[in-house]
Amino acid sequence: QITVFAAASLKESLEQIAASYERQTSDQVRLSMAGSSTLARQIEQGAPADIYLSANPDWMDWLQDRGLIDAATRVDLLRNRLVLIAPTRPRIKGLDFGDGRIAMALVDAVPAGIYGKAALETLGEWPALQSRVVQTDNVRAALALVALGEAPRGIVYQTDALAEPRVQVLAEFPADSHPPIIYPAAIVAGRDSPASQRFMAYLLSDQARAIFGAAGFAVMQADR
Amino acid sequence: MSWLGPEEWQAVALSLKVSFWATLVALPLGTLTAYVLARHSFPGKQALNALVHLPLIMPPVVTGYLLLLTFGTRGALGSFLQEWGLVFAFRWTGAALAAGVMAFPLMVRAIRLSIEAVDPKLEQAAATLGASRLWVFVTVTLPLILPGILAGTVLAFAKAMGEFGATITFVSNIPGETRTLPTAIYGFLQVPGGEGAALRLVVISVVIAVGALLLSEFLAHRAARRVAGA
Amino acid sequence: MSWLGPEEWQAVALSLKVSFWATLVALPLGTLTAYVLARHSFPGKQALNALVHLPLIMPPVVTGYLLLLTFGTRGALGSFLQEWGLVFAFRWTGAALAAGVMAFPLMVRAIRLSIEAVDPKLEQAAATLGASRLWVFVTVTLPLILPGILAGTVLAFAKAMGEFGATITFVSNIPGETRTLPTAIYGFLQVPGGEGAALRLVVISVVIAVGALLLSEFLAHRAARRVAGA
Amino acid sequence: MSLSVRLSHRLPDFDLDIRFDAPPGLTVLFGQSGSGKTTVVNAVSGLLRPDSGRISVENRVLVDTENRVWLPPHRRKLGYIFQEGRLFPHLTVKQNLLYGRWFARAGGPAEDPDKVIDLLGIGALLDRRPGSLSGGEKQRVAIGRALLAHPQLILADEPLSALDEPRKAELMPYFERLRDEFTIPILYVSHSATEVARLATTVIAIDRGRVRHQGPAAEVLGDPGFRPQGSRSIGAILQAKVARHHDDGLTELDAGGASLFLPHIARDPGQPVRVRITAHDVVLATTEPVGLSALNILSGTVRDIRTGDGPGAIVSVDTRAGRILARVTRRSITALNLSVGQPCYAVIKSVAVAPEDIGKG
Amino acid sequence: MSLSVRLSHRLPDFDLDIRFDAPPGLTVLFGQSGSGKTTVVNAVSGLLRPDSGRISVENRVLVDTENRVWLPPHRRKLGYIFQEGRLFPHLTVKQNLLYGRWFARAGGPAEDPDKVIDLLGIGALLDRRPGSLSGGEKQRVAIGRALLAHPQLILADEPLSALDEPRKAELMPYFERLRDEFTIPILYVSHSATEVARLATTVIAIDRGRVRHQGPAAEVLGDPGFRPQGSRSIGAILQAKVARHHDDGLTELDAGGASLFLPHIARDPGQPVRVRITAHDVVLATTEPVGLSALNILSGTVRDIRTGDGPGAIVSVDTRAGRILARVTRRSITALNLSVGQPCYAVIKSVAVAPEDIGKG
Ligand SMILES: Nc1ncnc2c1ncn2[C@@H]1O[C@H](COP(=O)(O)OP(=O)(O)OP(=O)(O)O)[C@@H](O)[C@H]1O
Ligand SMILES: Nc1ncnc2c1ncn2[C@@H]1O[C@H](COP(=O)(O)OP(=O)(O)OP(=O)(O)O)[C@@H](O)[C@H]1O
Ligand SMILES: [Mg+2]
Ligand SMILES: [Mg+2]
Repeated sequence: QITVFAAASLKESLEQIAASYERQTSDQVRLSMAGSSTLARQIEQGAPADIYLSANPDWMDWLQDRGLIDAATRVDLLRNRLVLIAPTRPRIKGLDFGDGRIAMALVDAVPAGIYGKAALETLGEWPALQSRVVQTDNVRAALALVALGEAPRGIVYQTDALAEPRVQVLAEFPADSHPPIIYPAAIVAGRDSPASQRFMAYLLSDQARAIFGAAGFAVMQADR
Repeated sequence: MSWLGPEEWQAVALSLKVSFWATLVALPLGTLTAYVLARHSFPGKQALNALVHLPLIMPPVVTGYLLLLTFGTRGALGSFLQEWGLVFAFRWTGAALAAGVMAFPLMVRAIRLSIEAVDPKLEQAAATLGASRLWVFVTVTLPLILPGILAGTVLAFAKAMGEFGATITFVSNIPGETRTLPTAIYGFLQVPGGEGAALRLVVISVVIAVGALLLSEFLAHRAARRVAGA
Repeated sequence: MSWLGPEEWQAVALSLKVSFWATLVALPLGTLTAYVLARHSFPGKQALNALVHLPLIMPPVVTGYLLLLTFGTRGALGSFLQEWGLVFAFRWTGAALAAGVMAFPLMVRAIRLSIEAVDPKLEQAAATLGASRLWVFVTVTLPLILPGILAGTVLAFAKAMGEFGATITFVSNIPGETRTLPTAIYGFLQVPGGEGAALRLVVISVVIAVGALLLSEFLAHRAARRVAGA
Repeated sequence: MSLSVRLSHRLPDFDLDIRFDAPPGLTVLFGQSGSGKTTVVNAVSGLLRPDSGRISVENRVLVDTENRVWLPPHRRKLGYIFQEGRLFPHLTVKQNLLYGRWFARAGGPAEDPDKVIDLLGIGALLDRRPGSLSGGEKQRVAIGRALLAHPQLILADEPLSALDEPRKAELMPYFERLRDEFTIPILYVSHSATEVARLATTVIAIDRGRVRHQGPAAEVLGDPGFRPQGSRSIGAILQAKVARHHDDGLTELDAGGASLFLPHIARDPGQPVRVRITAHDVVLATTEPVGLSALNILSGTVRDIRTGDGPGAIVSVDTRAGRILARVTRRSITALNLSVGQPCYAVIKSVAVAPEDIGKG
Repeated sequence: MSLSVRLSHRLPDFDLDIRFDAPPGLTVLFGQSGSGKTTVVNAVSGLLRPDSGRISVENRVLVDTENRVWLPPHRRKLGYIFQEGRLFPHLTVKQNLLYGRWFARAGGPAEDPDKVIDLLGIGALLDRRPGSLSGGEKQRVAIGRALLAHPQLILADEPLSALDEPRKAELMPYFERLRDEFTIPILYVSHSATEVARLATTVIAIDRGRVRHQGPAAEVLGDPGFRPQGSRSIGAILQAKVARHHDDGLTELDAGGASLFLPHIARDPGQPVRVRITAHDVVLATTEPVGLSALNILSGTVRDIRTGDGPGAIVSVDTRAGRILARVTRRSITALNLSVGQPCYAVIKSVAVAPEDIGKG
């Protein structure tokens, strides 16, 4: 049995992957989904996690600095893209910020918000838009604000936007306008076992990639 | 204090404002609800009772989401109230509403327990002396439930100071408008190395709430001593 | 019900177990604390009082984090208790601890209010009839504060059913072990299209907690009628 | 009729069915513990909503279940002295006393608070709270609170039971004054024969929820068949006028032409008084007694002799002053050979008439 | 001494300083409202911790501030009848009554609950809760609760004040029995002269926190200078023995050789009784009266004549039966030309001695 601590946004894909993995092997997979920061701190406090899957590199770095992950096993598993969204009506196209609120995750704390702020700064829009930004504790809440029409614009991951029929994607932010959005994975220090390695390998397998891809993630090449 | 930046001070001030108003507005409503639940029986009483407890039962995010659906600009009540100039969405008023809703069950319970402990014979005595129902409440019931009111108020205030999930879901986190202490604390906890700043804010919010607590204890103690007759 | 998968049922069962134990263990402790706060005065009383209220004041995440630091496997108390076979970290017991801690102030307040409303003259009368302090408590105080105990219990249970922030921060979200209803709801809300499933779970948790609430109302009503003398 | 009560109400194990009409004045409810007195008073006050009935006070209908009339307690203009005090614990004694004034209504006697406070001897307690008062102090504050509420109907449920005799003796004239000067109807519950005899205009004796005797005080108390409270309560009530005050402290009364000497009565000559002569205080003599310390010797005729199971008998003697009851032993009746129609003398000591037993006419 | 109390305690506006020693038996605390009676009882019960003092009951030291002795209330083996009931609202009447038994201690009379319940007339209430009881019913349950607790010391704070006369008359013999048969020390607060005279072994009269009179009941009540409760309470207590029961329902007593005829007393011939003859019930005569309905005529000598401000005087007459007090008017003294040393006759009606005033010797 292996325990995977993974960012909550990966829940659906990971559950499918775990299910198919369990069908193929005799291993049991437990998924504990929460915020990346929460999970990282729990690992620091000795959580029974075998594999950590973070929504941003920072918390992975934080653990690595403390020697709490097996650095050799760290891989950048997934990428995501940042998009500007609006409610489905009226139909608009392009990087049009309109007027009114812009929903984002916390711009100083939550990865999607941090990336979004960086993108806006790169585009030179941040000073003008800053006062219109409303921040939520996670990107799903920002999505909900747009879906409900409370905020006319939002900046979320493409994976979130794709699955929400009540929003349309206006534009994708240029990949170079913000640091790369990377979901790293690693085996937790001292948890290196054949089973953990098997599952890590499975995460990089074609089957897993297909599932991640269907959810909208861009799959990284296993080049590290 | 130099160890707090202006943004943090803003959050402190806002949290105080939000908690103050949440408590203040909840107080008469909570007292009324508690009175009705304690002393009346009517069809739908248990439904009202359950409704009051809902924010306690549901995860705060859900409460926040429901508030958004109801009191948002597109929400049924929200759009109606907007015409009267009462806007909650993305305003500090919304933060106060969320805090008030979350604190409501605690307040109602405390006050209700106190009302149930008041001897109806005293209220009857007041009635025989010419006091109408309202006057009986004001001159007899209310002073006698002061401990419960104080307890309910301080519970509500403390809860309002700590409320996070429903608030951020409902009104987001806009610096200076809806960025209360708990959302600021949450933000700091999301980034590596933010613990120190978070801790400072936690200390501040604890100091404020404990101050309110001690004040309420002092007042309750005085009231109790007077009734015991010194 | 076919519209809930086995994982959801697991969450329901776990939430019930966690809330039940949290409430059960908190009850004697909460009653004792409430009694001490209501009837004694000693140095450090207000510190104890503040401590009890802390989980209400601080954002749940902070409470959860502090629990993690204290009761985690590396924590001061956690490693000590581990030697006695009591493990909280990442176990359902930890979820119960988190829920209990969060519910504690509500329970203590309710019971304390009730104790303060008990006429000490009745306790004195019991003492003159030969009842020691403990017996006075068991035979007079306790039955008279039944409404407060019930209110405190149902508040604590409802809070435990709804507790999320501290729980997920302390014991994570491990299926079958620490994935309670609220954390499961959280999980569903984090993925696209999960709202339906989340709503179903919300409904279940509301139904359970409201059921407990109605039961407590019924019991309190009966107790009150008996005292009023029928 | 000033106070008219028709009342039926069922409680578990207790069934109340009361009907009486009382003329203006003070109506005493008399009866043993658990007979339903407080229940009746509560119905009059509006704290109990009777299953059915009609209660009216001086033509104000308080409740009439048939015609769906229901005046809530706070509009009944009451001064209710509860059997158990019910003071407001959060208010000072003074605030308790003045509580009813806050809701002051037109009508009812506007009593001077200072006078009432003085009479009740609670001047030193005004700033205290009820929690620290003694039992009797609480009772006195409760009396004051009701009296100061400008009541148009006073309900008094054993108001004096917790008080000592001198205090009782001081308060009884006050109730007389309310009855006579202010003509406020008063419904008064009491176990004390003295209070009944002295204060009652009308006596309603109830027993297990039913009226057993009712009528003017003199009639009910003078009825030898009436002895619910033990034989001590039997006695005659004589109507008299103050004739003169003597230098040696005695007051001479004129009772139907006969003179009665009693310890000083603080009332002006010419004023009416009523005197209760309890039956066990009267000695009968067949020959005019001489050399006796008793000052009042009334001649009369034996009207009636009633014997019961006990060794005692009640002899009614018609005198000029009115009918007097004497409780003597059957042995004395035999020894004196008393029979109906026989002339005899009723001997009454001046001091045997208790000061509590003398009231305003 | 059975009960020894030294007590000083300050309350705001009230200052208590009491010392008395009472022999075994029933000690009555007598005094007006607010004089400190309940405070004394509370100190004896342990509910009040006096500033300083020492209280002992039959050599058990309950509190001694000097030697830091403090027995908590639940170890004092009490039966405390509170002035205000204090029944447990959540328990049924039966559970209230048996509460003290749960903590049953060795010693103390193991009264049969059924008997006490019967005596108090609360058999029908056993399954009820106190909330719905009438005032007098509550009081009776409170009495039962204290009596059934196997007490070794009974504290009774105005236990009978809410009860009607017949009920009082039923309960007084019960307290006598506790006093005499079980020899439990009893501290009893009362406003009623009848209760005092009948029950008291010792009377402690207190006034504003100080003991004013103290001593055996016969002495304190027979002292013409003692009249805190109005003149009615003055009277003599005679010790007598039952001589014989007569067919006509009278009981003949032998009081120091003199015969006294009283209504039937339910005690066997040879048993001692004590009889209180209230001063206002005695008529004096200078020549032996004839043709009077009064059966008891005792010859004696005037021992003392006391006059006060009022029209009355107290004449002490030494008879074979003991000293008798008579309350007569000054006018009668003049008319009869009474003086100390003069022979005279005291006339006492059989029925004038109230049944409440006859108690066990
Ligand atoms: N806590 C207190 N603070 C101030 N005064 C008090 C307190 N308790 C009692 N007193 C006063 O002490 C006096 C004696 O009270 P206590 O209850 O002993 O009177 P009592 O003799 O029993 O009178 P009653 O016959 O009316 O019951 C009263 O004047 C009362 O007001
Ligand atoms: N709620 C109730 N349920 C059942 N019985 C009741 C209730 N209230 C009163 N009773 C009964 O009704 C009877 C009359 O009560 P009430 O209080 O009128 O008596 P009372 O004449 O005032 O007696 P007391 O002189 O003892 O005060 C009592 O036997 C009492 O037990
Ligand atoms: Mg009554
Ligand atoms: Mg007292």
